[in-house]
Amino acid sequence: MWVDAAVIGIKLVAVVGVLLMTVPIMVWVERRGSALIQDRLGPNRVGPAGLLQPFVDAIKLLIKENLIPAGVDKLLFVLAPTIALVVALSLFIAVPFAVDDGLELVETPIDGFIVAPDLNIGILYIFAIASLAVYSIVLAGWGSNNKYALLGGIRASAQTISYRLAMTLSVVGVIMAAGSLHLTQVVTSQSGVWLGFLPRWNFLIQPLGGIIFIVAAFAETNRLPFDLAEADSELVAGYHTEYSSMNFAAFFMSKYIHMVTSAALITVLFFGGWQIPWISLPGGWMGAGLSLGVFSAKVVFFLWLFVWVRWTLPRFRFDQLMALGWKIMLPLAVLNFLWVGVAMASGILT
Amino acid sequence: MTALIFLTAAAIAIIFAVVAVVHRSPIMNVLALVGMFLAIAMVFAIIGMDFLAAIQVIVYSGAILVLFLFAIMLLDLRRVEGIGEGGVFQLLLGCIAVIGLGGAVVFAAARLSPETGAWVTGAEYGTAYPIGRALTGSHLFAFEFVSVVLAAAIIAAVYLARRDR
Amino acid sequence: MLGTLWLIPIVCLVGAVVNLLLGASGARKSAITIVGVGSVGLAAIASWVTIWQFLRPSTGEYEAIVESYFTWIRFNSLEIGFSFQLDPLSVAMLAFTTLVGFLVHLYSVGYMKTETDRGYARYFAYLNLFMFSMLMLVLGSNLLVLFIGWEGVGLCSYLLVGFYFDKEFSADAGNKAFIVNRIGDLGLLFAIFVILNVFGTLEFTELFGLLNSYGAAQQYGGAMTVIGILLFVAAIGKSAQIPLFVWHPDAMAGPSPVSALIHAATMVTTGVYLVVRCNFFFQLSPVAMLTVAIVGGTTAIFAATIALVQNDIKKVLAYSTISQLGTMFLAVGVGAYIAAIFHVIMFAFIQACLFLGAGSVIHSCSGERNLRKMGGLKKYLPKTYWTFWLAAITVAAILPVSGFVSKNAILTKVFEAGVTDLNGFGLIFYLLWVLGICGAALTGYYMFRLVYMTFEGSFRGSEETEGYIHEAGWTMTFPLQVLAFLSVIGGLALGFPGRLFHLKGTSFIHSFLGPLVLASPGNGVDEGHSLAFGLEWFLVILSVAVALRGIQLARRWYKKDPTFSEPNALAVRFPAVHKLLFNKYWVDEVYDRTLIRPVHRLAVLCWEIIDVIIIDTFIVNGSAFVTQLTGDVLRFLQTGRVRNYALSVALGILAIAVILW
Amino acid sequence: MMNADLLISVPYTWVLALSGVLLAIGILGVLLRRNAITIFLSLEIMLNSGTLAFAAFAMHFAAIPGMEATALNGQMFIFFIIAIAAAEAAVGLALFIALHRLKGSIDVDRANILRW
Repeated sequence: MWVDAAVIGIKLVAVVGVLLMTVPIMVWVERRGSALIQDRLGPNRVGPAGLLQPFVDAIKLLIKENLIPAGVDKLLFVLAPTIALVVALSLFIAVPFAVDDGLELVETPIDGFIVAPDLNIGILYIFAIASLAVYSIVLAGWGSNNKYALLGGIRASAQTISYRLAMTLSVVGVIMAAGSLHLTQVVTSQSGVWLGFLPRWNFLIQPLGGIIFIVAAFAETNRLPFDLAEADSELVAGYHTEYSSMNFAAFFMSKYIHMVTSAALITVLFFGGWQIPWISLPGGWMGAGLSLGVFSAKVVFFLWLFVWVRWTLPRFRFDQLMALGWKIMLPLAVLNFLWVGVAMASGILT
Repeated sequence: MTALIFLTAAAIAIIFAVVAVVHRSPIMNVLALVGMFLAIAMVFAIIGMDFLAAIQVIVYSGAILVLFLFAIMLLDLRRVEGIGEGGVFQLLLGCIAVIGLGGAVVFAAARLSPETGAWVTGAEYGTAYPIGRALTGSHLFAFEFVSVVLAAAIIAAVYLARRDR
Repeated sequence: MLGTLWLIPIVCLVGAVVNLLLGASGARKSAITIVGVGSVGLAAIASWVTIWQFLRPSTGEYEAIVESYFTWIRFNSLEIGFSFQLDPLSVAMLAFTTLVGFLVHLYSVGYMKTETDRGYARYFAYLNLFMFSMLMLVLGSNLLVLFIGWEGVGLCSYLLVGFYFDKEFSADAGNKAFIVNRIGDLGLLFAIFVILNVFGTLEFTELFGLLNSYGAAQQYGGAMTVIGILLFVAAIGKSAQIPLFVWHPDAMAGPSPVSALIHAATMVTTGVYLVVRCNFFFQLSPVAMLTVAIVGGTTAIFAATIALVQNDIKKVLAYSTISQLGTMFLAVGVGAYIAAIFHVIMFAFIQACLFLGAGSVIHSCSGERNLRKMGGLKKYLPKTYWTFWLAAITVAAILPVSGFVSKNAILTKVFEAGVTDLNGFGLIFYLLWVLGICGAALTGYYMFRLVYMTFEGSFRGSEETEGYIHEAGWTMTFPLQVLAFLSVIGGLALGFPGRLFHLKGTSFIHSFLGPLVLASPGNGVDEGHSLAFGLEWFLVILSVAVALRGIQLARRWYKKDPTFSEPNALAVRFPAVHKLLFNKYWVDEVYDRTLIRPVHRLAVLCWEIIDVIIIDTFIVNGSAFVTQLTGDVLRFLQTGRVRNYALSVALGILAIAVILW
Repeated sequence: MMNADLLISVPYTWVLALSGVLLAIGILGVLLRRNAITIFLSLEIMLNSGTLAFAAFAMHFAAIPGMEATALNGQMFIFFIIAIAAAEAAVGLALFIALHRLKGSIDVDRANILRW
């Protein structure tokens, strides 16, 4: 009994460590990327090519005074960042990042590279936890007793709620194709070949669903085209204007972890997780390592996509945002799982 | 082991419920309720109904309470009067009713034979599969009807809250 | 005109309706007279023709004719038809009713001349209506049709007694007559119910057949007595016998022809007719027969004693009628049905003549009724005088006249019953015979007291009224003469006691009505000659002597001595007796105190306690108060606050849980 | 939470007891609080206690071999309760907003026009 707990513990520590590690790297990538896109150098003073810059920022945030302004609802003010961080971190346990069949460590079977192996409602768990993210934004906005914060909070919550709808509907297509909610099944269902030569990746089966999911993922994480929450030009810093040092850091980190999770989800749901098209992976530890490598590569690519899109596309106006969400993406998502239904019924999709 | 987890989840749920009812600031009530719903979701998970747990979290804490939060923010309710300020008469009789009804259920529970069900149901029991089949099979009509009800509710909400031009 | 019996009553009804309409439209008196008198005349002619046809096949055997017109009531097994019957009894009644009726109508033309047109029409309409119901009663072939007539007659007596309704006394008298009659009618109604229940039919012929069989007495023994008593109660009410006679003297308040026709000749005798018609009931129950005899005998002597001291001319005649009726019931009581009917017929003519005579006297003295204010009218009203005198003789039953024949027949029968110890009550019949003889004496005395006080001596009224006195017109005197003539020779023609003079065969009336009477198993046909020949002659002489003694006494006191010194002296010597008789034994006052006042008090009591207190305050206002109270109390539950309602819901659920658990 | 031979060592009566306690707390909130939002919240708690009771009995019947269908029906009920609660919340909150606009506050005792 205790061995299981130990195994899950190790995995958990590993996952959290990796996630926390990626945050400074992402910051660095973001800064360098944006500099690259904007044809400027980016941070290169601290450490070779500015690699140490994020760590220095982290230290800066730690050292700064954790200012809690008066007139602020203290409990809400403090609660908001914690919720954000908790939610972001707890999202990843359902994501399978490597092959998980038949591996043993110290002759006890570790069920593959997934923190919660038998969480057979995988995706639903992710949606459940993700839906709590809204609270952090809304409470931050309301708690900081500041007009801009409140506006940012309201905008952000409206945005997440409407785009989650589209996201959920698009995922329905994937679940129909995979036949189960468990993400591992989703990944395994994407192995093999479809229509003779194409790998059975969901992105290829239901491209529309894939695109909608990616766009919704951007909206979910308030990344640029949809970052009306802390639209610098209008709302100073949106819902976390009043925050300083550690609280701000919490928000900042949760956003990036959320980004990583979204990237992971995109790869798992639509791009075959650790599947390499046309090549079947060898078994045992070798296969596991290889699948982990493939999975990481895909995640990195999508992370870069986030950064890339952020520094290229302009921000939406709020009504355009809403219109896109409700009037375009929602119907398309429904169309998508209609297409999947028809395909399955007619046998194209077995 | 699971019993221990259950008891903690139950305790958390009860504490949050009490806070949700007693606290003077509506926002805190809502947050306490979110906590309670999460604890209840844990209870569901422990019992094995993980699909329902997920649904509970998504619908209740994810949607309904956000609605509540919006309503409270819209009405700008900072602090409202506490519990039991509606007159002693109401307080006394209220307590009687509470103890009576709550007690009734608990008493009923105590009387039932608490055999611990060591049952084997395989994949059938709590997961999404049987519920999905039931929803689209025997309970299809109810499922569709609920969608009609939700549509009606939306229209009603819009109409009621609309500022009458 | 056999087969159209219904024509006789209908003519009178039409007459009544037409008169009412004429009265309403203000027609003149002459038109009303033609309709009124004409209709009754027609009915009389029609009935006499029918009688003549009925009597024509003189084989001695007259079979009853029943004409049924339609089925009146059909109720699963019970079926009562509306039908008339013509048999010797109804022929007898029909004959004298239509005759006396026509004569009274003729008489009242003159008598009511002073009335207004409307009153005149109304009078004749009611009189015609009376004739109609009387004929219905007589001709009815079953008790229900008889009952219609019975009620109709009571109604008309009420209407006519109360004719002068503007005078308070006559209205009360009418009321009294009607109510007392109704009490009697109740008896008849119950009798009908019992008969229906026991026999299932009301037809006289069928009843006669059922009861004629030998075993009838044992089979229906008990019921006979009950029915007999009930029928007799009806007879008491209608013929004014002991307990229910009080209305008859007061009924004199009506116009004299009315008293003559209704309260002397026809209506009051219907009681006797009913008893005779249902003789089969009485024959089979000795107890009923006895009660009839006792009541009849006592009423006769009782009324006779009161008549001795009355000063109102019509009151004297009223009491004489009651006492004569008493003797008739005495006759029926001893089983002498045919003698009773014979007396009814004779009596009808006599009393009608007396009353009409009294009417003409009152008419001429312009309404004066008190004997003490009259006197010496002999020279003014010669015709009235000698018709009155003749009728008085026949009432007193002096030898050659018919009154004697019928009365003596009854008295001999009573004596005979005593001798043959009829159903074991011989002693009582001897006693009743003695009362009958005393009654005969008293009758002689008060009749001739009346005659001498009005016609002999000098006029004691005021000068001014003396000037007015004049003989009435022919319409009034002619009926008087006819009635006087009939009352004198009628008796001889119908029932001459051939037996007294060794003539074989019975009198015409006995043979005519004989078959109708149920031969009572006990004492054989009532024509039996159980009495010795000499004994019969002795009885005859005794009663005539007694009557003559009464007349002689009256002559000595009233004719010879105009100041009536001796009777007044007698009254002074026995003041208590005089006062007792003069106030009619205070019967009215007794009734008033024992019956009327307690009922009145009870009514007032009921009103005050039950109505005012219980119903008004408790139930009506009480319930209003209670609802208002609960309203007030419950009102406070509606606090308007949602939480209170939620609380009550929760408590409700808790209560249910507790109850279920 | 292996979905295979799931050994539930938690007796369903405990779950029922928990639902009873929650019911009590819910009623307490409904009866004793004055502002509409909190009443509505405690109403949600009561609803949830209802779902818990259903879950308890579903669990109990699942243990009885022949009664799987009833257990499933129990869970269906939970699903529909949650759905209807959502609809109810929407309409209720719209109502309270209208009430607030009308009465200036959502103190339930203010709306007492039906008072005698």
